[in-house]
Amino acid sequence: MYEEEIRALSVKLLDEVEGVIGYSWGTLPFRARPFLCQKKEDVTHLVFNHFCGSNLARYLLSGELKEKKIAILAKACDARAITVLIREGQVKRENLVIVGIPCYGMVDRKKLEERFGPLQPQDFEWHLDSLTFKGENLSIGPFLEATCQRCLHPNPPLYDHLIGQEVTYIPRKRWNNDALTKLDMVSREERWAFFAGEFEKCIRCYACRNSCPLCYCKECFAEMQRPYWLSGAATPSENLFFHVGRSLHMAGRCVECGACERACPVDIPIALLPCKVEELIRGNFDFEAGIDPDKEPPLLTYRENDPGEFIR
Amino acid sequence: MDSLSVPVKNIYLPELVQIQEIIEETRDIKTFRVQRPHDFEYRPGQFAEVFVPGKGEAPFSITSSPTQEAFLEFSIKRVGTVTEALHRLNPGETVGVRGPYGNGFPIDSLRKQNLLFIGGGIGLAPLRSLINYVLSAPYRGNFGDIFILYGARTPQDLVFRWELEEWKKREDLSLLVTVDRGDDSWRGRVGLVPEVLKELSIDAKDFKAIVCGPPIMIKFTIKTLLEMGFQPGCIITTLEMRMKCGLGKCGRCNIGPYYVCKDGPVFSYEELQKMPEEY
Amino acid sequence: MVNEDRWEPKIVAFLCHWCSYAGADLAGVSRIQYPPNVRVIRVPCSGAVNPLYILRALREGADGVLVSGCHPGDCHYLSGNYFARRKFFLLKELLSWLGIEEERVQFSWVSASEGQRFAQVVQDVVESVKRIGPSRKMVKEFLLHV
Amino acid sequence: MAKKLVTPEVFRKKVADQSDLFLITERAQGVYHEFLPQGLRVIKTPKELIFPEWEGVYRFSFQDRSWKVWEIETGDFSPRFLFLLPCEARAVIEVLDGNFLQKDYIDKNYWQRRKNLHLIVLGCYTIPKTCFCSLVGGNPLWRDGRSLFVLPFQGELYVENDETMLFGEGKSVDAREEETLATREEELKASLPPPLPSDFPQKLYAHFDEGIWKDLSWRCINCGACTFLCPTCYCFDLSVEGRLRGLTLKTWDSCMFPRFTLHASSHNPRPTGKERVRQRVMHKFSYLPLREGYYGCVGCGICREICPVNWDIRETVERMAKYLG
Repeated sequence: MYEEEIRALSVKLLDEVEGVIGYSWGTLPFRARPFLCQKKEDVTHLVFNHFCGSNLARYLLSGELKEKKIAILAKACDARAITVLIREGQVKRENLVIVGIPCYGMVDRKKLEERFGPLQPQDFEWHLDSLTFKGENLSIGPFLEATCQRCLHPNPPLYDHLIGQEVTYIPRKRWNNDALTKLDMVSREERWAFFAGEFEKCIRCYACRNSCPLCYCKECFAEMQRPYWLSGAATPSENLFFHVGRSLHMAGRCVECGACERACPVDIPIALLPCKVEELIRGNFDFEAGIDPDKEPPLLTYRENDPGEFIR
Repeated sequence: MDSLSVPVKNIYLPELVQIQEIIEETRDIKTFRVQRPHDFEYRPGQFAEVFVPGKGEAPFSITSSPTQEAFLEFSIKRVGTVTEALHRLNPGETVGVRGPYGNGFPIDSLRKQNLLFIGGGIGLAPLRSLINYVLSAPYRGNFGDIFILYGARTPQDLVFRWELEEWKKREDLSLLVTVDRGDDSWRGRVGLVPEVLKELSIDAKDFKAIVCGPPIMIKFTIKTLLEMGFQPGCIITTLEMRMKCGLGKCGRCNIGPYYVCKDGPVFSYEELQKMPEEY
Repeated sequence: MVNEDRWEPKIVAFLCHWCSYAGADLAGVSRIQYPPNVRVIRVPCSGAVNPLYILRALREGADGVLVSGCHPGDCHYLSGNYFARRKFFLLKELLSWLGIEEERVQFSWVSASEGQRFAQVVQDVVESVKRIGPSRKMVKEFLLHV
Repeated sequence: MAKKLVTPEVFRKKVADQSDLFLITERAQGVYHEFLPQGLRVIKTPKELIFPEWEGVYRFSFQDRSWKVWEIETGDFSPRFLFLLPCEARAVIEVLDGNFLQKDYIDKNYWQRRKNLHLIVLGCYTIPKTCFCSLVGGNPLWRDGRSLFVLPFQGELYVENDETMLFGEGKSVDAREEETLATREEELKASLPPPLPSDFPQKLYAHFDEGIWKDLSWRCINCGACTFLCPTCYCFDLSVEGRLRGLTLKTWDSCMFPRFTLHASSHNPRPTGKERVRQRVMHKFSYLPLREGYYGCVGCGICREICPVNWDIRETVERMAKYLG
C-alpha cells in the first residue's frame, strides 16, 4: 500500500535528512519491521501494510538519531506519540519531517490464524480496509488488533507530508468492538480472575515498556535500586505493581497505539490497563494525548469540580 | 545425570561471621576485619562475596594475607547500596561470607622475581594481600627486591596508613607514596602515579609489575610500564566487573570468553591484549 | 504468615503535614480514642504522595492505605490536593477495575482542627478493611511464604 | 529392548493413563498434537521447570538477637516426564546442564529438579519454518545416546531407550526397518542447510570491533523477551528481598538490560544497545563455543517468532557468516 508514494517521497527527502525511519518486510511472513533507510538505493525496501504495528516514534529517542534531522513515517498513533514527545521536550520539531499515513488498522496474525488456519502469504491480497482470501473479499474489521478496533483517531494529527487519503470513518464506531466494554460488563471477581491469570503469565521481559514510544525514562522505576520498588522476580503481585505503576505513569500520555500489547511475547492484552486509564481521563478530564499540543496534560492541571466523591 | 554425586551444599549460601574490628581508613573507606569462615583457604588476589542480611551481597577482594590465620579483611569504599549498608555496621554485628573465588595472583611465577607493586587509591587493597604474603617470614626469602609505589588523590585518601608506616620502617623493601594534590602538612611526593613511575630507576628486565587501581590509572600506568621496557607478560593487573554469583554461572562478568569471577580477576597484560576492550 | 484468628489489619496512613497530621495530633492530645491499626507516615502534602508509595505499601503487606490531606481549597501549597485528587481518582478507579477491593485504598480530607473527624475516619477505614479481611492480591509472595 | 515400535493408540493411552506425570513444551505440542492426549500441562520452555523465573536460594532471619541463614530445599519435585523437541533437549543437556552442573560448583536447586526430570525427545518430522537447528550443529532427530526418543514411523511410533517401559512392550524393530530409518535420517539431515563453518566462533570473536554491530543492533529495542524465552539463556541475578526476615532470590536476568553490567560506581562496560546485542550474539556464537565447545543457541527459533521488532538472530548470524567469508 502506498509503496510508490512512500519511496518517491523518501528519495526526495533523503536529500535533506539523515535517514527515513519506515518499515520493511520482516524475515518471516506476515511481519513488517522498523527500517532505517539512509541510502537512496535502499528505498525499495520501504513498505507499508497491515503489519506495520511497531510505533516508530520509539526510534527517535535512540541516541544516534536524537540530534539529527530525520524523516519518519507516521501512522496516527506514531504522530500522536511524536506530538507528546515534542511537548515533553524529548525531540525537536525542527529536526523532524513527519510523513503522515492515514491508517485503517493493523491486522492481528493470531486472528487470521484462528480463521484461516496455517497462513500462506500467497493466499492473501490486501486492500485498505478489506482483504481477499483465495478470491473471497472480506472486511478487515474482525481481523484488526484489539487496540485498532477501538481506535478513535485513524488520521495523523500532525504531519509535513500526507500519503494517501484521510480515513473517513471512526473505527471504534464502525467495528463497535471495544475490549474495555466487555470487561466493564463482568463482575469485579470475574475481572480479578481474568487479570490474576494474565499477571501470572507475565515474565517481566519489559517488551511492553521498551516498545512503548513514550516509556523513555533513563531509569525505569521497575529497575531502580534506590528506592527499590520491585524485585526482579516475576511474581503475580510484582507484575501487577509494575503494570499498574506503568499505566499510571503513562496517564494522560498514552496514545493507545497498542505497541505494548503487540510486543508481549506471552500474549497478555496489556494495553487494557493504560487504555482504561485513558478512557477515564477522556471521560472525566476531557483530554486525549497527542491530539492538541497546546492543551495542558490532565495531571498537570485540575478543575475545582473534578470527581471527588470517592474522598471521605 | 547419574554420574553426578549429590551436591552437599548450596553454593550460594554464605557463612555468617562476626565483624571483629572496623578501621576507618578515609572519609569513605573502611576496613572490616571479620572472623575467618570454616575451611576458607585462599590465595592473595582472590575475592569473596560479602552478604549483608536484609540489604544485599557484593564481591570484595580480600585484603588480608592468608598468612594471617584468624581473620579476613575487606577494605570497602562507600559507593552503592551494599557498601553503604556495610558502612553502617558496627563491630560485633554479623555479615555473611562465601568464597574464596577467582584465580588470585600467580604466586608461582612470581617466585625468585623482583616485584614492583603499583597501587592507586583503594586499589592497594588486593595488592596488600600479596604484599603482606611475600613480606611474611616464611615466604620473604622466596622473592627478590620489593618496590611499592602507592598513590592517592590527596593525603586524606591514603589507605592503610598505619601499615604504610610499618612498611616504611622495613629495610627489605622500598616504599614511595605519592598524592595527586598535596596539602600544607604533606611532606611527601606529589604527582600522578604514571609520572612518578617514569622517574624511578627500575630496570624492567629484572622486575614483575603488579598494578591495581582505578581503570584510568591502570591504563596510563601500563602504558608507562611498556615504555619502560616491561614485557606484557610481566605486567599483572586485576579487573573489576559487576558480579553476582562469583562462580562463573550467572553470566554477566565476562570480557570476551573469559569470566572475571572465575578466570580473573587477575590477568597479565599479555592476556588483556587478547581480550576485547569491554570493561 | 497471617494468623487469621488474631488478625488485625495494618493500615498505612500518609498524612499531610499541614492538616491531617495535625488533626491526628489533635485527636491524640484531646484523648480521642481510635483504633491503633494505623502506621502514620507524614508527607509534606497529599500532592506529594506518588501512587507508587501506595502500591509499595500494599506490596509490603499493608491491608489498607489511607491518604489524607487538606480540604479542597485549603492546601498549604494552594493546589497540591487538587492535583492529588486527579491522581488518586485514576489509581482508585484502575485498582478497583482490576478487581482489587475498593476498601484497600481510601482517601479523606481532614483539617488540623478536625481531631474528632480524624478518629472517625480511622475508625471507618479500619472497620471497612476488617470486613474484607487480610490483603492477598497485592502482597508480595515471598512475604506470605517466609 | 533399546528400540521398538508402538502403535499411536497404545502410546496415547499410556500417556493419558498417567497424564499428571507428563508435561509438554508448547513447541513440541505443535508438532505432536495428533499423537498425544488432550489436557497435558503445557510449558513455554523447558528451562522454566528446572531453572524457574524466580526461586529462593536461601532464607535469612533475625531471631533471638542474631542472624540465621538456611538453604531452601527445592524439596518435593517429584519425577516427571517432559516431552520436548530435539533442539530443546539439546538446550537442557548441553547448555543448561553445562552451566549449572559444572563439576566444580553444582547448583543444588537446579540439581534437585533436574535429577527428577526425564526428557522424552520427540523427533521433529514436520520442521517449523522458523527454526534452524542444522546451522548450529543440531538436527531434527538429535538425541544423546541415552535419551528416550520417539519418532513417527510407518504409521507407528518408533521408540528408543524406553528402559522403564513407559510406552509398553511394543514390537521389536527388524533389520530392514532399522535400515529404512537410518536412510531417512541421513536424507533428512542432508536436506537441511549446512552447519556454520567450524572457525565461525573464532572469526566472529576477531570481528568484535566491527562497525557492522551498530547496523545490526539499530532495530533491537533491548527488551528481554528473546532471552527470557530462549531455552538456553541461563543468566540470572541474585537479589535480597526482605529486611529482618527474607530471602535471597535467584531470578532470570538478561544481557539486554542496562543494569545487567552496571557497576556500583555507575560505570557501565556495555552502555548502549550495540554492546548488549553484540554480547548476546557473541555469547551464544563465540564465547560459549570457544570456552565450552558448544553453541549457546540450539536454533529453535523461538526468539525470531516472539521478537516485537523481528530482530532475527538467524538473519544476523547468516549475515555475519557471509560478511566474515
